[in-house]
Amino acid sequence: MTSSPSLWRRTGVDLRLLLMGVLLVVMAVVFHVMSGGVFLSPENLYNIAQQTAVVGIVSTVMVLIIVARHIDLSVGSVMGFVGVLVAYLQYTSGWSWPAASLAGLAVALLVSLYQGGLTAVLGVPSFVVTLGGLMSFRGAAFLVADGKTQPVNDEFFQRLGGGYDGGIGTTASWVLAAVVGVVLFARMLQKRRARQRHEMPVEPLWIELLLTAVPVVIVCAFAAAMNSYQIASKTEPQGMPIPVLIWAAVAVTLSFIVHRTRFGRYVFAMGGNPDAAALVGIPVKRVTLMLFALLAVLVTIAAIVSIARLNAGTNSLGTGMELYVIAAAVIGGTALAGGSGSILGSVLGALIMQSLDSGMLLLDVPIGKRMVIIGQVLIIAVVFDVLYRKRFGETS
Amino acid sequence: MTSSPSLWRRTGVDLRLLLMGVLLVVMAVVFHVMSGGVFLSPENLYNIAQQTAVVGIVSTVMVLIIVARHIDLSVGSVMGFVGVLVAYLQYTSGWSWPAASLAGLAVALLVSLYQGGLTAVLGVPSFVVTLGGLMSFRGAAFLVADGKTQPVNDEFFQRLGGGYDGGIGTTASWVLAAVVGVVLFARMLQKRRARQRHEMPVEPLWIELLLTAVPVVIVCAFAAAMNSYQIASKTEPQGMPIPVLIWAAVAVTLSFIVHRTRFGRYVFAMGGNPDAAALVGIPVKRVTLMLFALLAVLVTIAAIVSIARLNAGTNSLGTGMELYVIAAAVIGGTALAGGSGSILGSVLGALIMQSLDSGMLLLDVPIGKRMVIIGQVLIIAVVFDVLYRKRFGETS
Amino acid sequence: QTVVGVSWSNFQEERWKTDEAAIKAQLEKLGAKYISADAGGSPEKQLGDIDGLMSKGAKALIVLAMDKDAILPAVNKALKQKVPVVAYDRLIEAPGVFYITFDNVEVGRMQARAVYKVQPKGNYVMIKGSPTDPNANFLRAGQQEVIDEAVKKGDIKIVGDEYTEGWKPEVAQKNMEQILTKVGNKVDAVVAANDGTAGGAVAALTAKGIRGIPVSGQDADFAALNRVALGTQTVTVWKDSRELGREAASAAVALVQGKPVEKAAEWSAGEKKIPLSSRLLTPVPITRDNLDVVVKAGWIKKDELCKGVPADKAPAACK
Amino acid sequence: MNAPLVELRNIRKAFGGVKAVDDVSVNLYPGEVVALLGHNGAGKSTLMKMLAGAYPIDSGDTLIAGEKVNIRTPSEAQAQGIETIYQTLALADNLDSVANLFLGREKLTPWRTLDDHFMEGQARKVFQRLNKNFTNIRVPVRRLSGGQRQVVAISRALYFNARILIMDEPCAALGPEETAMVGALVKQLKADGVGIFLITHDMPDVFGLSDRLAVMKNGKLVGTYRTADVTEDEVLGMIIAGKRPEGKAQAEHSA
Amino acid sequence: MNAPLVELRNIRKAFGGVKAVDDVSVNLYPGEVVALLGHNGAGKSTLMKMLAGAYPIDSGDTLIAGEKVNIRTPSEAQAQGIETIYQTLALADNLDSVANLFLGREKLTPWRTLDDHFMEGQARKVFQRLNKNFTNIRVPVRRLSGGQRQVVAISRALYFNARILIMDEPCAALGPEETAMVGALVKQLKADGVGIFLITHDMPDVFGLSDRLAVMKNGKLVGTYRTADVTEDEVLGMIIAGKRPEGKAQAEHSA
Ligand SMILES: Nc1ncnc2c1ncn2[C@@H]1O[C@H](COP(=O)(O)OP(=O)(O)OP(=O)(O)O)[C@@H](O)[C@H]1O
Ligand SMILES: Nc1ncnc2c1ncn2[C@@H]1O[C@H](COP(=O)(O)OP(=O)(O)OP(=O)(O)O)[C@@H](O)[C@H]1O
Ligand SMILES: O[C@@H]1[C@@H](O)[C@H](O)OC[C@H]1O
Ligand SMILES: [Mg+2]
Ligand SMILES: [Mg+2]
Repeated sequence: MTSSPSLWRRTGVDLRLLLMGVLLVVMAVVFHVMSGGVFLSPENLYNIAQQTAVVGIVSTVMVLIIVARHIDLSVGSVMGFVGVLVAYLQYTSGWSWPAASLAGLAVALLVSLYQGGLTAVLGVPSFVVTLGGLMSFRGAAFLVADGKTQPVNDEFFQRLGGGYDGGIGTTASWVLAAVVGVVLFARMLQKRRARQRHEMPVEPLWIELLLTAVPVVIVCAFAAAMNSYQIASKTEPQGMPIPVLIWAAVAVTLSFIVHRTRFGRYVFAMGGNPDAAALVGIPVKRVTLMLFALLAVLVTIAAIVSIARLNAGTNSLGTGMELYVIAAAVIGGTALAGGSGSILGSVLGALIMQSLDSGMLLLDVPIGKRMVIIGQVLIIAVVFDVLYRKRFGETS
Repeated sequence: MTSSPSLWRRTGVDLRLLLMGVLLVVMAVVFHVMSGGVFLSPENLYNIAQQTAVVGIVSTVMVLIIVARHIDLSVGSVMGFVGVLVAYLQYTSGWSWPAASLAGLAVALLVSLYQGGLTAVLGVPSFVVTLGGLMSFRGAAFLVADGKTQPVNDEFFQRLGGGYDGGIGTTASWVLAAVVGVVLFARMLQKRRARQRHEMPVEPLWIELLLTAVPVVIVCAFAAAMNSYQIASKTEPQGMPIPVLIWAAVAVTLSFIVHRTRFGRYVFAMGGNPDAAALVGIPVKRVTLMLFALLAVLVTIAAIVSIARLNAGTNSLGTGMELYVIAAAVIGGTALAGGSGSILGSVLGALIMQSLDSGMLLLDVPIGKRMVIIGQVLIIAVVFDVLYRKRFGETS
Repeated sequence: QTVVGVSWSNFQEERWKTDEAAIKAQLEKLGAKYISADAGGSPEKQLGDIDGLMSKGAKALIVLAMDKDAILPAVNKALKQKVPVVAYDRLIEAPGVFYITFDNVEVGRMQARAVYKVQPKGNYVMIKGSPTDPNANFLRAGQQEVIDEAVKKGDIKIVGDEYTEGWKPEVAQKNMEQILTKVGNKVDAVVAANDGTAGGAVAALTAKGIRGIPVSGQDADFAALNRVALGTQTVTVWKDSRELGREAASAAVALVQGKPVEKAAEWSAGEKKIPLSSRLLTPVPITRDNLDVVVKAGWIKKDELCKGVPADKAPAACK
Repeated sequence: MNAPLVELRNIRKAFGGVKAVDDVSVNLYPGEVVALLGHNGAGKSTLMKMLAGAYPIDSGDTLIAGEKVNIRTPSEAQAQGIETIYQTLALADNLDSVANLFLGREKLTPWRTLDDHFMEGQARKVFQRLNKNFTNIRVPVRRLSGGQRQVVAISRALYFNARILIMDEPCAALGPEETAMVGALVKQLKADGVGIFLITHDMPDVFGLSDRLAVMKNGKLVGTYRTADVTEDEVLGMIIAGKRPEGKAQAEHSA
Repeated sequence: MNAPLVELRNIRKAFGGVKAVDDVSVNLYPGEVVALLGHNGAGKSTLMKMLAGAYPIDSGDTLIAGEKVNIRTPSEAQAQGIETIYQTLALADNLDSVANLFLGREKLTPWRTLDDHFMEGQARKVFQRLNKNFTNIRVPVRRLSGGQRQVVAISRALYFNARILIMDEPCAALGPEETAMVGALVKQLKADGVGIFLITHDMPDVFGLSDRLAVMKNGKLVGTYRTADVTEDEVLGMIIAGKRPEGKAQAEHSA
């Protein structure tokens, strides 16, 4: 009775993500032309990749939070709080950066335990808990250093934020790209063999080769671009920037969690039907707490990248970031009603937003118009999503 | 099988609101003592009442928006946009204030048509639409006057914001209080008679008298307080401040809409069960659009009060207000899941937040700590609400 | 006891803490009481704050206005109640206000002057303040005055002119990065509106390996002074908040007592040309050459100023 | 013979790729009960929802009392005298029984405000008729038992004097007593000349209440028969295998 | 006689002021089907949910195979070999049938990742057993028909080799064919020695499948009887009026 667009379905390619990827490419080309060839220059790509990393890192886990029918409005404030704290401990208290970072992580985990606990155990809606947190932790960020900017001087630490010495260099970049390529192809083959062993249908080899080639080509192209960006005063090109690698590692890890672990499956089940999740024996409270703890870890990482990038912890750090983080997740196709979303989508969503902002900056679009446009693009992306779902009969 | 706390139920007194009222009173008394008798002074009461009005006005309708399972994150930005526009038309374009205000209203209605339309007709979640709006209209607020502050000089207009000549004076205040008293008692009697005519049970007269006396006493006490606040250089006391009267009128009107009109009932029905609402023939789209239009009207009123109070339209007007507006509604017992909420609750919620802020200011609590505390009070108020609902078996 | 109420616009920039300490100390010395409120950057809230301060019995007000127009209702109300108002740091143009400041337009001029001195030609980037803070435009106007001629002559080309939402350093950093990319890193000078944004701009420059071009700021944030010592920032305009605070406190107390304010002078150079009794302090541009000023003044300790500065390249103040 | 009360002609409806209702024609006369049968997902609810205005029709015609009508919304259906008891009851859980009874058709005072006293009075009477013990009509229906909720839903369909009543598995969740009550009610409405479409999975109900039965399978109509003409096994054969009983004539009306 | 598989003793549960289950005792032997009957809101689902670990017990004891146990969560119930088919099916609509089958008890590889291939293979076999035509097991269950969804829910209870099976109105929404299939299944499980609690409103099912029946009314147990000992009218009398049949002995077990 159903007539499904079978090849797409079977190969597991998400049409929506594909279309978003196309959107991103189109946008990039348009900006490239309009900016007189600057937008797609290695330098600008390096900028955008770096600029997006912080929001991107937090977005990946925000996807899971929203999938599980929660939300966290306090991420910006908590990131500010943790960031200032880590910087303060280094600068004013003279701690080493690993010690300061661990302390920051510990505090972030406490925060998540508190907020997650209220949500998971008492059942206070996370919207409210984190709305309170948004206010409270912004205040806390101020209190840590009494509002004083805390410079961050450790050179190794600064590299975590990208910057002058924040690339991994050409050789490492190529090696990394090669490793990614080998792993992807190996995994593909291994999967094929497993399916054959279990006597399940497999697609023709060339299709799978093609599908695997796409990400490999993207990674290689990115490596090539980053390897051709050389800062004038340096002897070697930058290579891939560290914050982007951190973001990539986070995204891959979270994708893995989503697709290959119990925890990920439980998060989706809880979002799909919270009652059912409890009835089949999923430890809903524990999973919720773990989810908020995961958020805490990533917010800490984002805080570290952030202060490393700015070379300072300021009490305004992360103000308003929650909006961009949620927007990236939502543009990436995460449904606010819970139960569906994708990590890769959030990556694309964050890139779309940042490309838009950076592209308009290159074109000298003044701030007022920029804000108007970004807001509307967010809406358009979701309108498009809604229409797509309607068309394919996926009424939630 | 059920044992209900019958007197409370029967008299229609909302225990939760009562408890919130008690909370407010306790808070006021504590602050009064700690501030050495300043908090409950007529002057401070006048201030708090005025300061709360803008957030209070928008909160009343935010209750309805949330009841109908929507949310509007763009209220602060739209208010800023409309406010600057109204000020700009007066100051830079030289329009009269009524013309400028009407133009502002028209623009606000267009905005609501756009945002409400996307939500009601296309079914894009309002969270997303208004998240985009939050960004876009903040940009628009900047664009109107290129970021320049627009002074507002019309003296009559300025009175709408309270301020030096913004009270209605003693006589008018007393008359108003008397009218309210008479109306409330008359309505009570009329209701009694109607119930008797329809042969329905009525409560003993003394109970109803008592219940009616409470609000009347509050109004009279307020009038008395405002009538005993005299600005040093003036010959007559202030009387009730105009913004508060506007707020009161708005709250009464919205309460009326909720309890006595189809529109109000439909909003609640849509929040309780959107599918059912559509199936029984409620014009869901139209009601949603009307709801957003109502929001536009009140946001315009709030914008007018705001710029009148500031004597200027600034492009920062209303920044972050959405959070306070939503918080007031939520503290006032509006459930984010939709279907339940009360206008009076939002009034109390707004007063609690503002009293807290104002009280801490009197006690010289520095900003960082103040933010921490306000955020936590928001959480506590809702924890209390959640526990209350759990206790009385009202699992949503 | 005289109660003096101080209304702060916000505390995001670190200098205000110093201002506060100075006001407090002076008031204590004069036997007056300090009460305060912080509007968190919101003009609306600041009106309420001033009401609150007056309820608490403030007999004089010191106001750091978030928005010089939007503050007028509160100021006028206070003046009508015979509560003197000291416009602190930022101008409030209403008859009867006592104005004590480091003029923001002048600060803008100083920033531009210091940069211009080092780099009278070439591509300039203007990193402006928050689009919702009217002071951003005053600073920018002052800067323009200085470089206007050179711009018209074509010696100076403004290649980037961006607001910074919320004065946020990370936004300034991103904007700077895009401007650099846009012009192929051909930037010769950066005029940043304050030390926070300067920090962001410097981070962007450093990341591109661009060193040694002039960058301005203001507020003498410790982090910025440290950058000046390190050579990554050219100038920070130091508004000695302690002096400003001290003088403002004295003025407020004097006004309550009906005494004349010392060294007060008539000033009417505002937009509306309203004559105000005023006290204009001179801001001091701090560069590598006069860093000792801030140390000697006790504003910052030498070890803090010179943290991480290599001995061979250290400025005089660090030796 | 009169014109039928309802004539559905060649109705079709698809959701995405799924043909939920595929070229179905069926009619209903005054005072007649037509049982609509079929496996899960056969399209019964969808067909009835189109008649009730809840879904738009993709193609096909609807005739009410011989006239072609175009029912696009639930209120247009109500205006035609069509009342529906939905499978899901369609109650606003947060409102009380009175509000639910009148939902969408509130009685207003001359000042266009809700006439609560009138509505409460009427509601008491209607509910009384179905269930003597049902008095707590002012609490949110969320707090009512399943049976009481069903009473509210049924009362709503009755109060407004339907000419045509659609009952979508009205007894699925009801206990035996409540089920018997609904049966009695159907018989009384029949006597009053109301036409009823009854969706049910329960064979005793089919044979006890209906005059004719129409069986659907995979969106298509298998056939329409006088109930008295077919046996239970034949009906099951139609539902399960889509097999028309041999030698039995289809029936356009029951008289 | 063996010890009963399940003994529920003096179980109580209240929601706010509502005594949903009030001092109910009932037991279940291996290979026995006990039907749980009662009007809407009688407390049947609540009683079973306590056994299934979905609600905590207010007071009373649970014994499994003669030993006192304290079941506080659904997984503790599963650990006791108790499987439940909930009235609401309890499916995660956004996940596919395979994921739902193993939900909460996923098979892991030695590296603690999900063993998808294994699970898919097993799922195919289990679903096959109940419905030959059910092949689209990799689409979200949201897109399945009611019958297919029920198959998933039933399969989940079967796959993990229950000792004790709770079926809460498993056929309420099923068509006749699917209902027959469930009946056959119950008989087979009985033969395998599984003990089954069956909640239903359908009298033919009660008499066709159950060995004993327990009737509840307003939270209280009316009585427990051997099914063969009572007539349908007597059962209806118990459900509706709470009247124990005269002269019939209650039965602690069916043998
Ligand atoms: N809103 C919808 N969106 C997509 N598909 C739908 C929708 N409503 C129904 N369907 C599909 O249409 C078909 C017919 O469904 P319908 O609800 O009419 O069945 P039914 O005969 O009432 O079944 P049941 O006995 O289970 O109530 C099914 O395949 C169902 O999945
Ligand atoms: N989560 C809950 N919160 C409050 N009350 C509840 C809850 N669950 C059940 N109840 C109440 O407990 C009583 C028993 O409900 P239960 O669901 O056990 O009935 P049942 O016998 O299964 O009825 P049905 O035949 O309709 O399924 C009812 O009065 C019901 O309203
Ligand atoms: O000193 C600066 C002040 O003048 C401006 O208004 O806000 C930012 C500060 O750095
Ligand atoms: Mg149906
Ligand atoms: Mg039940």
